Amino acid sequence: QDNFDEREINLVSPEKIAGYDPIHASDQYSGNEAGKVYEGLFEFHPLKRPYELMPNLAEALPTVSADGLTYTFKLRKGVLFHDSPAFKDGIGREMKSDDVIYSLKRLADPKLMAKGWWLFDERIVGLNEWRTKYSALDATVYEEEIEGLKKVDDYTFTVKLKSPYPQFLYALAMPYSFIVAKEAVDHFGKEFLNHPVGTGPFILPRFDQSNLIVYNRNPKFREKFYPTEGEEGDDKLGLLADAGKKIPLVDRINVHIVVESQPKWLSFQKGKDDVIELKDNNIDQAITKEKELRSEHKEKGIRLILKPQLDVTFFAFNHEDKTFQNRKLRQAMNMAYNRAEANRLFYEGTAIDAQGVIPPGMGGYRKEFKNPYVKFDLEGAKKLLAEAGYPGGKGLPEITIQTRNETIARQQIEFFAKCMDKIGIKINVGMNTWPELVNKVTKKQHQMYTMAWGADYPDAENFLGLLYCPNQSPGSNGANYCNPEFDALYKQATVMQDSPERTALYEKLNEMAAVDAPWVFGFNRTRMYLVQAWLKNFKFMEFNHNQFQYLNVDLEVKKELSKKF
Amino acid sequence: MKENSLWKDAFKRLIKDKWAFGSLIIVAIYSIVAILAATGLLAADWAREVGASNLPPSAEHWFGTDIFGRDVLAKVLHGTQIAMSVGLATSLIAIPIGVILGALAGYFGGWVDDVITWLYTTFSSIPNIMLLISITMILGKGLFAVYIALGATSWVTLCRLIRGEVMKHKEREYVQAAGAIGGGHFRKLFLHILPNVTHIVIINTSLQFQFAIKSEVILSYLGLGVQGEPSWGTMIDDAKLELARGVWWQLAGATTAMFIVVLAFNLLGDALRDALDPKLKGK
Amino acid sequence: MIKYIIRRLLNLIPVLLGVSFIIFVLFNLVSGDPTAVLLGKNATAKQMAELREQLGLNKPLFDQYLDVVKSAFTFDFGRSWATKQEITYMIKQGAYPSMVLTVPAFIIATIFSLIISLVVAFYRGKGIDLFVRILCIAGVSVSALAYILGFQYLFAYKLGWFEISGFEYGFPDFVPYIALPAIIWILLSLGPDVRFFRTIMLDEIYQDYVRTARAKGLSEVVILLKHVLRNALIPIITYVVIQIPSLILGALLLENFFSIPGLGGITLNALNSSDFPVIKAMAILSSVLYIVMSLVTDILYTLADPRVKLK
Amino acid sequence: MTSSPLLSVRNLVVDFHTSEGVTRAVNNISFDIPAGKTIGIVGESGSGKSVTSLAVMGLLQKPAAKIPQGEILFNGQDLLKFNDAQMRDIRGNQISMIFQEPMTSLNPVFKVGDQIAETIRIHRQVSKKEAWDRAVDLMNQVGIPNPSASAHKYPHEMSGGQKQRVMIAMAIACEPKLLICDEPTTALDVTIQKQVLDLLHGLQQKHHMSMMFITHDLGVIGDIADDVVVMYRSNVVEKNNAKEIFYTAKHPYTKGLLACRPKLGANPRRLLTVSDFMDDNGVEKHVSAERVQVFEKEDEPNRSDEILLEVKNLVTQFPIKGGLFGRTVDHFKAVNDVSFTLKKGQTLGLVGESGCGKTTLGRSILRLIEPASGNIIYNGKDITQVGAEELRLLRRKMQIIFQDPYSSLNPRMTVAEILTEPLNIHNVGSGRQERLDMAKQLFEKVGLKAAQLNRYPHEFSGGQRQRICIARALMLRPEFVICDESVSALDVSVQAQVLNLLLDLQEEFGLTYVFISHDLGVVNFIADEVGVMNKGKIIEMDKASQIYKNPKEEYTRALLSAIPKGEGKANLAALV
Ligand SMILES: Nc1ncnc2c1ncn2[C@@H]1O[C@H](COP(=O)(O)OP(=O)(O)OP(=O)(O)O)[C@@H](O)[C@H]1O
Ligand SMILES: Nc1ncnc2c1ncn2[C@@H]1O[C@H](COP(=O)(O)OP(=O)(O)OP(=O)(O)O)[C@@H](O)[C@H]1O
Ligand SMILES: [Mg+2]
Ligand SMILES: [Mg+2]
Repeated sequence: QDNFDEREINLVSPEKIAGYDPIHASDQYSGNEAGKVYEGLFEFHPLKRPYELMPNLAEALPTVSADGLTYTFKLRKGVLFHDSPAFKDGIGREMKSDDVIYSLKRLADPKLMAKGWWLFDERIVGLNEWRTKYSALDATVYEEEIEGLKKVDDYTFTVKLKSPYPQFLYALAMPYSFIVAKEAVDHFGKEFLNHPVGTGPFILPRFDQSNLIVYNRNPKFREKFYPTEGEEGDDKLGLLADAGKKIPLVDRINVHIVVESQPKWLSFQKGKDDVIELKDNNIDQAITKEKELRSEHKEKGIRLILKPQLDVTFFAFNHEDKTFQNRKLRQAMNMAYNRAEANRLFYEGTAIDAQGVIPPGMGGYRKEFKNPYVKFDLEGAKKLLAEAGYPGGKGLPEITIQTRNETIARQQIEFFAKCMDKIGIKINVGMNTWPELVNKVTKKQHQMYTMAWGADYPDAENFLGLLYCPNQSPGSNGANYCNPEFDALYKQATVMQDSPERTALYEKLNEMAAVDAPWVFGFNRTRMYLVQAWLKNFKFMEFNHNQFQYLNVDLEVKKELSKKF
Repeated sequence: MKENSLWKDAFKRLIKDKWAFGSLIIVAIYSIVAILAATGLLAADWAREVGASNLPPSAEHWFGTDIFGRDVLAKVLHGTQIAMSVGLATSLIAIPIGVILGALAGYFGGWVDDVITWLYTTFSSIPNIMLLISITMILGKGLFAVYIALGATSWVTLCRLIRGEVMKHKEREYVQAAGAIGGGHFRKLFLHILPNVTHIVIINTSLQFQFAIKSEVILSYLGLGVQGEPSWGTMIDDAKLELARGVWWQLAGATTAMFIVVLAFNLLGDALRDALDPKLKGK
Repeated sequence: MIKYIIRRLLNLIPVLLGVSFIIFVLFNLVSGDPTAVLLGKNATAKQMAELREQLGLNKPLFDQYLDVVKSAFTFDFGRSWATKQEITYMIKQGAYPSMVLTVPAFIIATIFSLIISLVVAFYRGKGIDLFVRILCIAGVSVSALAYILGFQYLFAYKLGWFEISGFEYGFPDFVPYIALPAIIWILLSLGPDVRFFRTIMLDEIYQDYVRTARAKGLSEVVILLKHVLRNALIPIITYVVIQIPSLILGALLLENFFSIPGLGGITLNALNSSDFPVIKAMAILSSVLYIVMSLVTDILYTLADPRVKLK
Repeated sequence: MTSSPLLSVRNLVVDFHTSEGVTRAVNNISFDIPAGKTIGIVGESGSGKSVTSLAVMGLLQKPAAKIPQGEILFNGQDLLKFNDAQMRDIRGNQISMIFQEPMTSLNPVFKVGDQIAETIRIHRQVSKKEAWDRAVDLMNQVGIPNPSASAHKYPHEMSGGQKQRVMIAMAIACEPKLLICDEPTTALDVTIQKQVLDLLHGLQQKHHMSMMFITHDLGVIGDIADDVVVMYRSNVVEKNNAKEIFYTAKHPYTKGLLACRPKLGANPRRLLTVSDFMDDNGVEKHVSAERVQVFEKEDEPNRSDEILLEVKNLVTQFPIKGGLFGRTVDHFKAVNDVSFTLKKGQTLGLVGESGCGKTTLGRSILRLIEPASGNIIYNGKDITQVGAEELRLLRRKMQIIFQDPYSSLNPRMTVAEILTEPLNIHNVGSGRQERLDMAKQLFEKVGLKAAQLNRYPHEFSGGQRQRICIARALMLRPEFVICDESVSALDVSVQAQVLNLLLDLQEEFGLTYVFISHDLGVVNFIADEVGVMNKGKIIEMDKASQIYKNPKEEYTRALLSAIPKGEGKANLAALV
């Protein structure tokens, strides 16, 4: 049943896909699916690192007014929407400025409750007023023009910001801001989410949200070409072999939804999937202690890709709880956590100890900075704990750490508990369904909880915001950490454009927070992918929703190797 | 003249049956282990690190060690306490409720029956998993919630079966006969009818016990199980991650422990059922 | 008969009221605010408040309860909060795989159990009785998780007899996908079923009518198959039929591990995202099924036992 | 014509393993059944008659019963050595059996027609249709009204008597060489009984069938048996030609048996029992002349004029349900406007055909079934009006002995528990031991062994179970007892013993009885007044002697004329 004639790739997604409305595409997995059908104004370069924004539906980067508030965008011409009964005669029409304005307004539509609204909340002139106005009315009128989003002509429009928003272009590259057609939204109504009509490289013939999704190449896709340059070394890795070719390079993509890790692993082993992300339990089967791919996989031509991820894991204190307003206690707990061991147990030693809030690979991370409290030192921890007023843990109440109801999460806290036990702190595990955990955190009903934060866009602001006081629960600052000094600097940094000054500020913020130990820092994890030999052009991407159009498959190799599976 | 009664008789026959007797002893051993573990006399140091992580079984650690280097045998022993208490507690909740409500409904009929039928229909028509999850949400996680959640969801089957049997028996003449000698409802129901439906209760209890122990595994899989202590459920759930690494001993340890006690309970249940049937006397 | 069926279906009313109430209390009052979950990690307090208003969570509790009741009786479940999909559509999608997995497995398991229990009842007290029972109990003493992990590895991966995971719609395309989970299901149900059925059979085997049948010269096998089985049917039917509603969600673990897009997964997802409309719909669906099944039970009773009259 | 006999039982021993050890139910017995002949087996209740017949069929209760010794030769082959398949070929085909308790012996979920046809289809190569037709024909022969419709009925839709006849039809379906009948007519009223006996007799003539006929009704034996085997305490004590045995009985038990039976005319004040003819060791005694002296009921002065029970216009009905909400659409009046009065210390006999409402009337009086209307005035108090608690206390004084002893005993209680239970309920006697002693006493009074108190009901013979029920009813020393067919399963000697006991109690404590029976002789003996019931009404009521001498109603006359007179083969009319 293997397909050697058609250029087809097989992927897995570990989560069910809710639907294709971009304004709700909040997680990586739905973003990945939306990204096959829809496109945004900008996208990240598939090869270049650090991540570089490049125009996609926009013709070029926008021109910005002197005050940094008004952006003028030019659109690419000849971009067609997919054919769809929503359009006249069923033929997809050209995408224009109105579509962009419409798509951005949809994020603000009070009836739709877009998950991506936070990106533009209080950002664009007139948009919040527009939203407020229609939240009281029965129907939203998109035709009503607002000052912040103005069409100049069919291919030009301007956006006026309320205040400087350096991350604005990143926001436009996120799946939330993908461009949709009003006709399609109106035509399909509430079923729009099952009938994506985008401009993207693929169209969607089959959508079984919890089983299998099949994409076909969009025959009318515009002239878009594989990049001709990349990061150093990409050449050697064969990533530039298709340079300059028209994309997409494959005819079909099958996405299998597989929740549990064993079937995922076994299917990959059978050659049924082209790439999988290695998670927890299979790491050990794939790589040796030296982080080398095991020989049985090498024989099959499988490649291993290890790349640091833009994320940070942490055990957050609830700073509203008096107990945790004791800095020495927080520092002691940081010091008592045996990260080396945890790394070995849970990540096969592939992760990096998180020194602060910002992960490596992002502006604001300083390689030289070593957080003194992230060093494992039991004696030091004991001393700090005594100084904190709890010698040997005496007097300290038992602490429950809330986490998700997953085996690995439980084991991680069990391990954490074991470490804390060594200095006399008693930790309990609190397992929660996802809604429960979210509720506990938003209602500040927790003592501690654990979480991993992944980057939404490559800007440290996205991480530092986790400790910004106004973001406290129900916002993203679930630790409810408040540090006026930090807040003041943060506020200052957020309106700055990317610059060495801003990076320095970020570094300062990061290190200031790090030594205050607002969390027990965990890890910056490494992503591990196993890639079949026949899958071409796969390069690790943090923001990878646009990656799939660049992938290719070598049918010869596949045919050859399939004997080994 | 020596006196006899159904239960005395049954007990006598039970200890004569070597399989039943063996099962009885196994159950007794498990109970003792459970009590010792609960009082901290046994396996109290299950959390201690005794060696490297994931050591295979050896003379020193019969069931090997787990990911944190803890002795799996100690965890199994400690888990016995949880398994037995979950089995016992859910049975103690489910059986009285199921038997009493079922008996009342079957015996009195009329509005009593209507109300009880409504109650169990309502309860049993909501998928178990929903009740389990919501009850653990309300009560918070932990052993107590597990008891209540499993107890509250498993009385229904028994109630229904007992109701049917009681309805059948209450028409029998021996019940009328009990009325004719002046026996009240209580006597008719609990002294006459119930002994005649005990076999259903017994089979159900032994099934219940195993169901409870196994449900704990599922609850652990869903992250709603016992927390902060090793239970067979969490051990088996761990195995989900470990098997791929070739670490089979935690699964094997917990499964063996579970297998033996479930087997013993079932054999005991069957034997007790047979022993309580006077017609099988002289076997 | 028709009248009886109508009357029994009217029973749905109080039960649905009860189910609505329990579901409402458990999930609306207790499980707290779903908006944080629904809006994702960057939600703001303001947006949460707006969503709460939009979902009707600010309405008086009684009105909210009435909404639940209304949807229970109109079967109008609306859309999922989390996935925004039409719930009826989700159920339709999920029901097919769930049913093709559980129904055949359930039927086969029941038939097997009946046969095995007849055999052990026939050889009661003998070695084979004990042996088969121990085997059945052994089957059920191993956790489902262990079976799944082991069988998937061995039979699907190593031996390649079945598909590892996934699903295809349409017969016989789904067969290689559901065969293995179905086998595991059967293995797991055999133990309790056989034991229960055996108990019931043994209860019958000492009745006088069995002696009469023997006096006619009937063979022991015919006696078991015809006379004893028929009489044992009532409790067996009860036992079997009340399991049916749980078939919907019964295969949750199997669905997850074999990536079968069934109702179990839908429900679990709903529970994991405070998706109240879906939870509600599943509960109502299951109770309707339950009532219908009890009705079927009662009708089967009359077929199995002429003494039972529908009244 | 004594060639080799069809069935020959040689030195048969049957043991039961019970909790009190091994009991021997059948002790080294031997007898022959020649082809074409009928052997009547009579004997004490519990003497091993049913066990013997079950042993022949190979149907003894499996784990408990053992046959340590003996041979059962059928056509010269030892049945005990047969394997299962061989036995199956014999059963139902060459040897068939009518069981003692027809109520439970039919499979409740199959149509009776099918159950009969099944037997035919096992042993004969016939089509389904043919088998069914034959079944209908058989049902016709045994006198079931409207056979083609009745064949479609389920057992619970038939009366006790009808079920018994279905059993008979089933047994004779394959025209067996040997038919074993274990009390085949106990549940039948005399008219039907006559019809059935005639049928069996006819079959015997036609197919040269042999019969082993177990009964305690000597009239029946006289009608049908060629030879008689008398069993007593697990042994065969006498066997002989029927006529011989009755006229020249040798064993004192046999002599006693013949003398015990209450006659339709005058009877002694107390019936003779076997113990009048022999002592406990089986040594013959001489019967005192005083014991044999008969007396007419009328001679006896009325013991009291005080009215204990007055039933006024009693109606009891069973609802017939239907309609959308299971409403009751109609009623079947099982007891229809019955009135009578009963004086303290008197006995009212109730007779009437099966299904006429006797049992229902009895239960209504005790309010075990709620009557629909009418009054029951007991000791001046209308018990239709009293509350539940008061009624419960009244139960101490009013007792009923149920018609079907087996089903009225809780199968999971030992007899000791069953007997002491009423004492516990009403707190009679101090302490366990005393209660147990009381139970023991009464248990022995009804002719059972105290050692068996620890047994469960299924470990007793039919007659023994009936006596357990009697004992239970008497435990509380009630004032008023309803006896529903209470002696029908007892052999005459035990029957006499029990009847005597009832009379003794009546004399000593002034007990009042309602005595339901289809045995007119028994009613004649024990009742002061007799009511004849038909279709829910009492159609005639008079002094016992009057009813028998000058029945007024046609129905009563028909009933009387059907009583077996022993005029058959042995012509025992004189004795009966
Ligand atoms: N299952 C049993 N266990 C122990 N003893 C038994 C069992 N069945 C019968 N017996 C005993 O065997 C003896 C013979 O019983 P059997 O049924 O043959 O009596 P019977 O002659 O048919 O009496 P009846 O006229 O009352 O029916 C009785 O004393 C009875 O108590
Ligand atoms: N529970 C009941 N429901 C409906 N009808 C009943 C019920 N019990 C008895 N009957 C009917 O009432 C009538 C009287 O029954 P009852 O048992 O009083 O008869 P009986 O005179 O005692 O007969 P037998 O001599 O056969 O014992 C019968 O026609 C019977 O079918
Ligand atoms: Mg008998
Ligand atoms: Mg009667």
